[in-house]
Amino acid sequence: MDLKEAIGRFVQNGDTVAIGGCGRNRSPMALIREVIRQNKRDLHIVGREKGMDFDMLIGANCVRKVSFAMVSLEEFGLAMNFRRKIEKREVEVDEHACYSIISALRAAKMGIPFLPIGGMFESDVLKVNKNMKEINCPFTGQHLVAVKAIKPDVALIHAHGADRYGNIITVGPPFEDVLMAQAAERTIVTVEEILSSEEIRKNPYLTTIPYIYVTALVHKPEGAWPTSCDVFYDSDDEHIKLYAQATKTEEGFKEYLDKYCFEKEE
Amino acid sequence: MDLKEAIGRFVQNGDTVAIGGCGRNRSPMALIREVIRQNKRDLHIVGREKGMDFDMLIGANCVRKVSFAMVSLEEFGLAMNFRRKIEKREVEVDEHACYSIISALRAAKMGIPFLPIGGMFESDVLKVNKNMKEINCPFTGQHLVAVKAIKPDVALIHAHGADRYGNIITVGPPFEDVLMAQAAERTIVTVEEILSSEEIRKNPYLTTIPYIYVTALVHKPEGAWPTSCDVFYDSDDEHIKLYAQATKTEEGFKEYLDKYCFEKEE
Amino acid sequence: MVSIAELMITCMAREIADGDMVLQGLYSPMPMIACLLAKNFHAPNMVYFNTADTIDPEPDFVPFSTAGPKLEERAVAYIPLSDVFDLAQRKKIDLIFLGAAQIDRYGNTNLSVIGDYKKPKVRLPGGAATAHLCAIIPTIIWIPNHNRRVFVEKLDFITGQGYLKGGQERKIKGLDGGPKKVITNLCVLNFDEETKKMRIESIHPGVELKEVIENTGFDLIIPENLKVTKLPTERELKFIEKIDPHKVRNIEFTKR
Amino acid sequence: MVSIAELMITCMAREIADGDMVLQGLYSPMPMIACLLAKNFHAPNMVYFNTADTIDPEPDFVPFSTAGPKLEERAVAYIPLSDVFDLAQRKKIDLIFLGAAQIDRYGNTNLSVIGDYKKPKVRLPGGAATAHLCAIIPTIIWIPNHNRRVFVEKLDFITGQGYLKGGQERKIKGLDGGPKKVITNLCVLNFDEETKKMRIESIHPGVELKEVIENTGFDLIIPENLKVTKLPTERELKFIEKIDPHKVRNIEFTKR
Repeated sequence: MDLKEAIGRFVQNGDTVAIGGCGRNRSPMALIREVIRQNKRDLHIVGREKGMDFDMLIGANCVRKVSFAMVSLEEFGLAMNFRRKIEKREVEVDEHACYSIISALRAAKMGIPFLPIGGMFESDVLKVNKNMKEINCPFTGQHLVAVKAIKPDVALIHAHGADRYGNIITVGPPFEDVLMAQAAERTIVTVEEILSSEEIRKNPYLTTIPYIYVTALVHKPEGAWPTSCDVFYDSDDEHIKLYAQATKTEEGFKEYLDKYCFEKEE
Repeated sequence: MDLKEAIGRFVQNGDTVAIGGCGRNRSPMALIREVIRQNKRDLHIVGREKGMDFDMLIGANCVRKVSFAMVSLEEFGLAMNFRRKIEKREVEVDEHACYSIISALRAAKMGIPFLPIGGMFESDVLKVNKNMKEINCPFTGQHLVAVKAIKPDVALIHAHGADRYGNIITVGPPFEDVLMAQAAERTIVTVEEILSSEEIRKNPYLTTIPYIYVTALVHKPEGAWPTSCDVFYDSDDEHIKLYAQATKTEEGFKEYLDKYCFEKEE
Repeated sequence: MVSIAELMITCMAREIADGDMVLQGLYSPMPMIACLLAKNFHAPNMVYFNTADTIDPEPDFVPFSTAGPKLEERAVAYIPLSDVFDLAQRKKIDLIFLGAAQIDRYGNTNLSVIGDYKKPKVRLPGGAATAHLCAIIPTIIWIPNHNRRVFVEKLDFITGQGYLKGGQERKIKGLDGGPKKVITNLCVLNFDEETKKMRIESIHPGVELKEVIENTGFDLIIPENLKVTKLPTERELKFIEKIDPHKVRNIEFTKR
Repeated sequence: MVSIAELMITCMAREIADGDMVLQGLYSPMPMIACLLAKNFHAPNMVYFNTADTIDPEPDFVPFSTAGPKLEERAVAYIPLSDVFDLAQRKKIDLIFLGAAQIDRYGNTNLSVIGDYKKPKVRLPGGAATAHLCAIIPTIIWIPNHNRRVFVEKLDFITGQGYLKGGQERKIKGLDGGPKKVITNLCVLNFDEETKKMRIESIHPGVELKEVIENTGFDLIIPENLKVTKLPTERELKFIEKIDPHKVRNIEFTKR
């Protein structure tokens, strides 16, 4: 399957989309660009600590709602599309802490509507977020926060290798990639390399996301560019800097998109 | 560290003890025998689907309470010590389903006092077990069962390899071994092989239980005997059959213990 | 000559549809072989989970312990059973095979105690996954010893939820899934759509209806045209013999 | 000549005791180097967790992204951050380093918005782990730009819980942990035991007390004998230079 077919068939307008990677590492950027090229709308995007991936989708008007613990370009500054669209109230904010995003995904993975956690108290994040409620343990009375499940319709992930059935091998940090694949109804994975089924069956303990969780597999070397992919390549910081500068204005972002997304063949 | 020191220092009378493996596979039998030799008392033992390990501890009067989803010698018959002691009401029964045992351990691993699950309704197991309560989701109203956390004081596990710092590699099924190590206050692991720290650092993605969860490491080849240990050896079914026959009477079990536990040097 | 194990295994395999996600539990020798049989014949796209925590293993022969190392061979991945149960909770698992020490006319099962729970006459092994999964996903119950001690009018304890008191009660209580079939050494049973009472689907070749009735402690629904259970094919039998040279399939019938 | 980054890194490292379990987050260049410094000097038995999901990596040099692949090198294991947070929830994590866009006298921090939450003047990146962890474990806050826009009388939004309204309020509300120190480009601050108001612990060499006061939007407690922050040793500086040849440590002070 190619990018076009994977996104075309498995991402619908209005979907809740979980996006793998962390910061500028192992984001599924080729998939992100294809979502933008296909002009998907009203997405609810979900991730823990995100950067350019979230910012691009928001800037390209694909996003209705954003669930996040942090969105930033790190040393290259604020994620300007994220900032602008929220300040203009054009995107709905579902602000979380890292652990509450993880808990919302864990609940979805387990098939339960909420998960109790033990922090968050007295933060204004808890006060403003309607998807968190204070409860008490039915056994001990302990004060807890119930975090409502976030069930992704689709997860977008970039990984290292897979056989053609979609048994995925990641050798780097799991981030939320595995969890997202387990929590989502559908999962689209781009990989650097296609391996033989024999290689997979020889070392089943290396499979991190079994095929049962994978809806579509796309062979896409450098599919994480300009973010990093562990042993394959580091992040292209010059490009991210260029992105940060371009997005200082809406016009700059448009030019960036034209050049690096719409006109890019992949 | 040797078996004697590990059990002597880290298992106390009255402890809640989670025991790894499944059925007659990868049970930490050398550790079990050492617990019996050291005459530990009033233990609360916890496991999903258990066999000879639970039956021996119960028969040797080490156990106050048993949390389980199944205890059986499979084709070799009922676990007779388990059966006898419960029928005589000498052991407290905390009957679970597989998933509720897992959920109780997951809650402990996460540091929360309960976990909601979505099954169990209308089973008498739910009616008799005071560690499960029916609740409703604070967001959706969905009917759920809250399972109370079981926090092991100590987990006993047998694994394949480790460096001397206790970074554990398992290449077989995880069973609840990893979860138990994460949930317990202390974890004692026996391993077939000691690896160099260099080997571990070369392939960190192979480490399944990092040293931070491991309190004591014992190099004990064949530490799972007579249960299986994946690539190393299969279960010794002749011996398990012998055990099943011996335990038909209390006297038979005593003779078995003398010969295969108290007189065994390990 | 077809053995009863081979016949029961074939009956179980035929309950697996292509593409199904199926779980085989501990001490489940016949379900284990049934899964491998189905995957190698009519259901190549089924997903086979088991108690050795693997997906789709291809062992050259089956182990005695159904969580044994042989079930790791040539698997495509490990998956902790906890993750499989998570999938079940999301209604993604299509089938699990479960046993029973006692079963009533509505498919409720007991794997916990004979007698009073607090003072049992016999403490049984416990239901393993039963009490959780029987509330949420479809199940097949297999019983190698069809007799009146197993098929009883009233259970001493409900470990596994069948159709409860029958009719629509299971639905009203909000349970999903439920028992689809009961496969025994005498026959295949299913449940009446309305009353949810147990009904004979087919009787094994050579078994008399009388034998089934006499060995069942409650009244079964007997359909007008009583079918005979379809035998395994030669190819299926050959596969079973190949994958199970040590006759693991017989351990519920004969002592090892 | 010691740079401010090197001084701040050394201050952070000194907050790590041997045996501590310490987490470094995303966009945390100085905490990353501080952890490696501590582990190679006075705290060899600390456990170092980071956003690259590894334990105790031994990179030959540090990456710009603090979740970057270099932080995987020679680690002893991967650990998803979710598991580290689980440990935190069990009160097993001893320290995390967190940033702040605004901070008040009680160590409450804002990383969410400047202005009204629903109609913000500036939408900030968000607190990452802050809102969860600040309620349960000890924290160190680092601030590379000590000025009155950061050190404010009143926060626009409380992302991270400090001592709330001071005194015993944090304890009464049942929170654990709490801010231990604030390490800035001017000084090291701690909190008065009774009132929980911010207090100067030491001022960096070459910085005037006046400068600290003028750059803080609320009254600080000034102790009688004001200490000067201890400089890094030659060996520590050499280590920092070796592990950070690309001057990752300066990215919060100078544009790349």
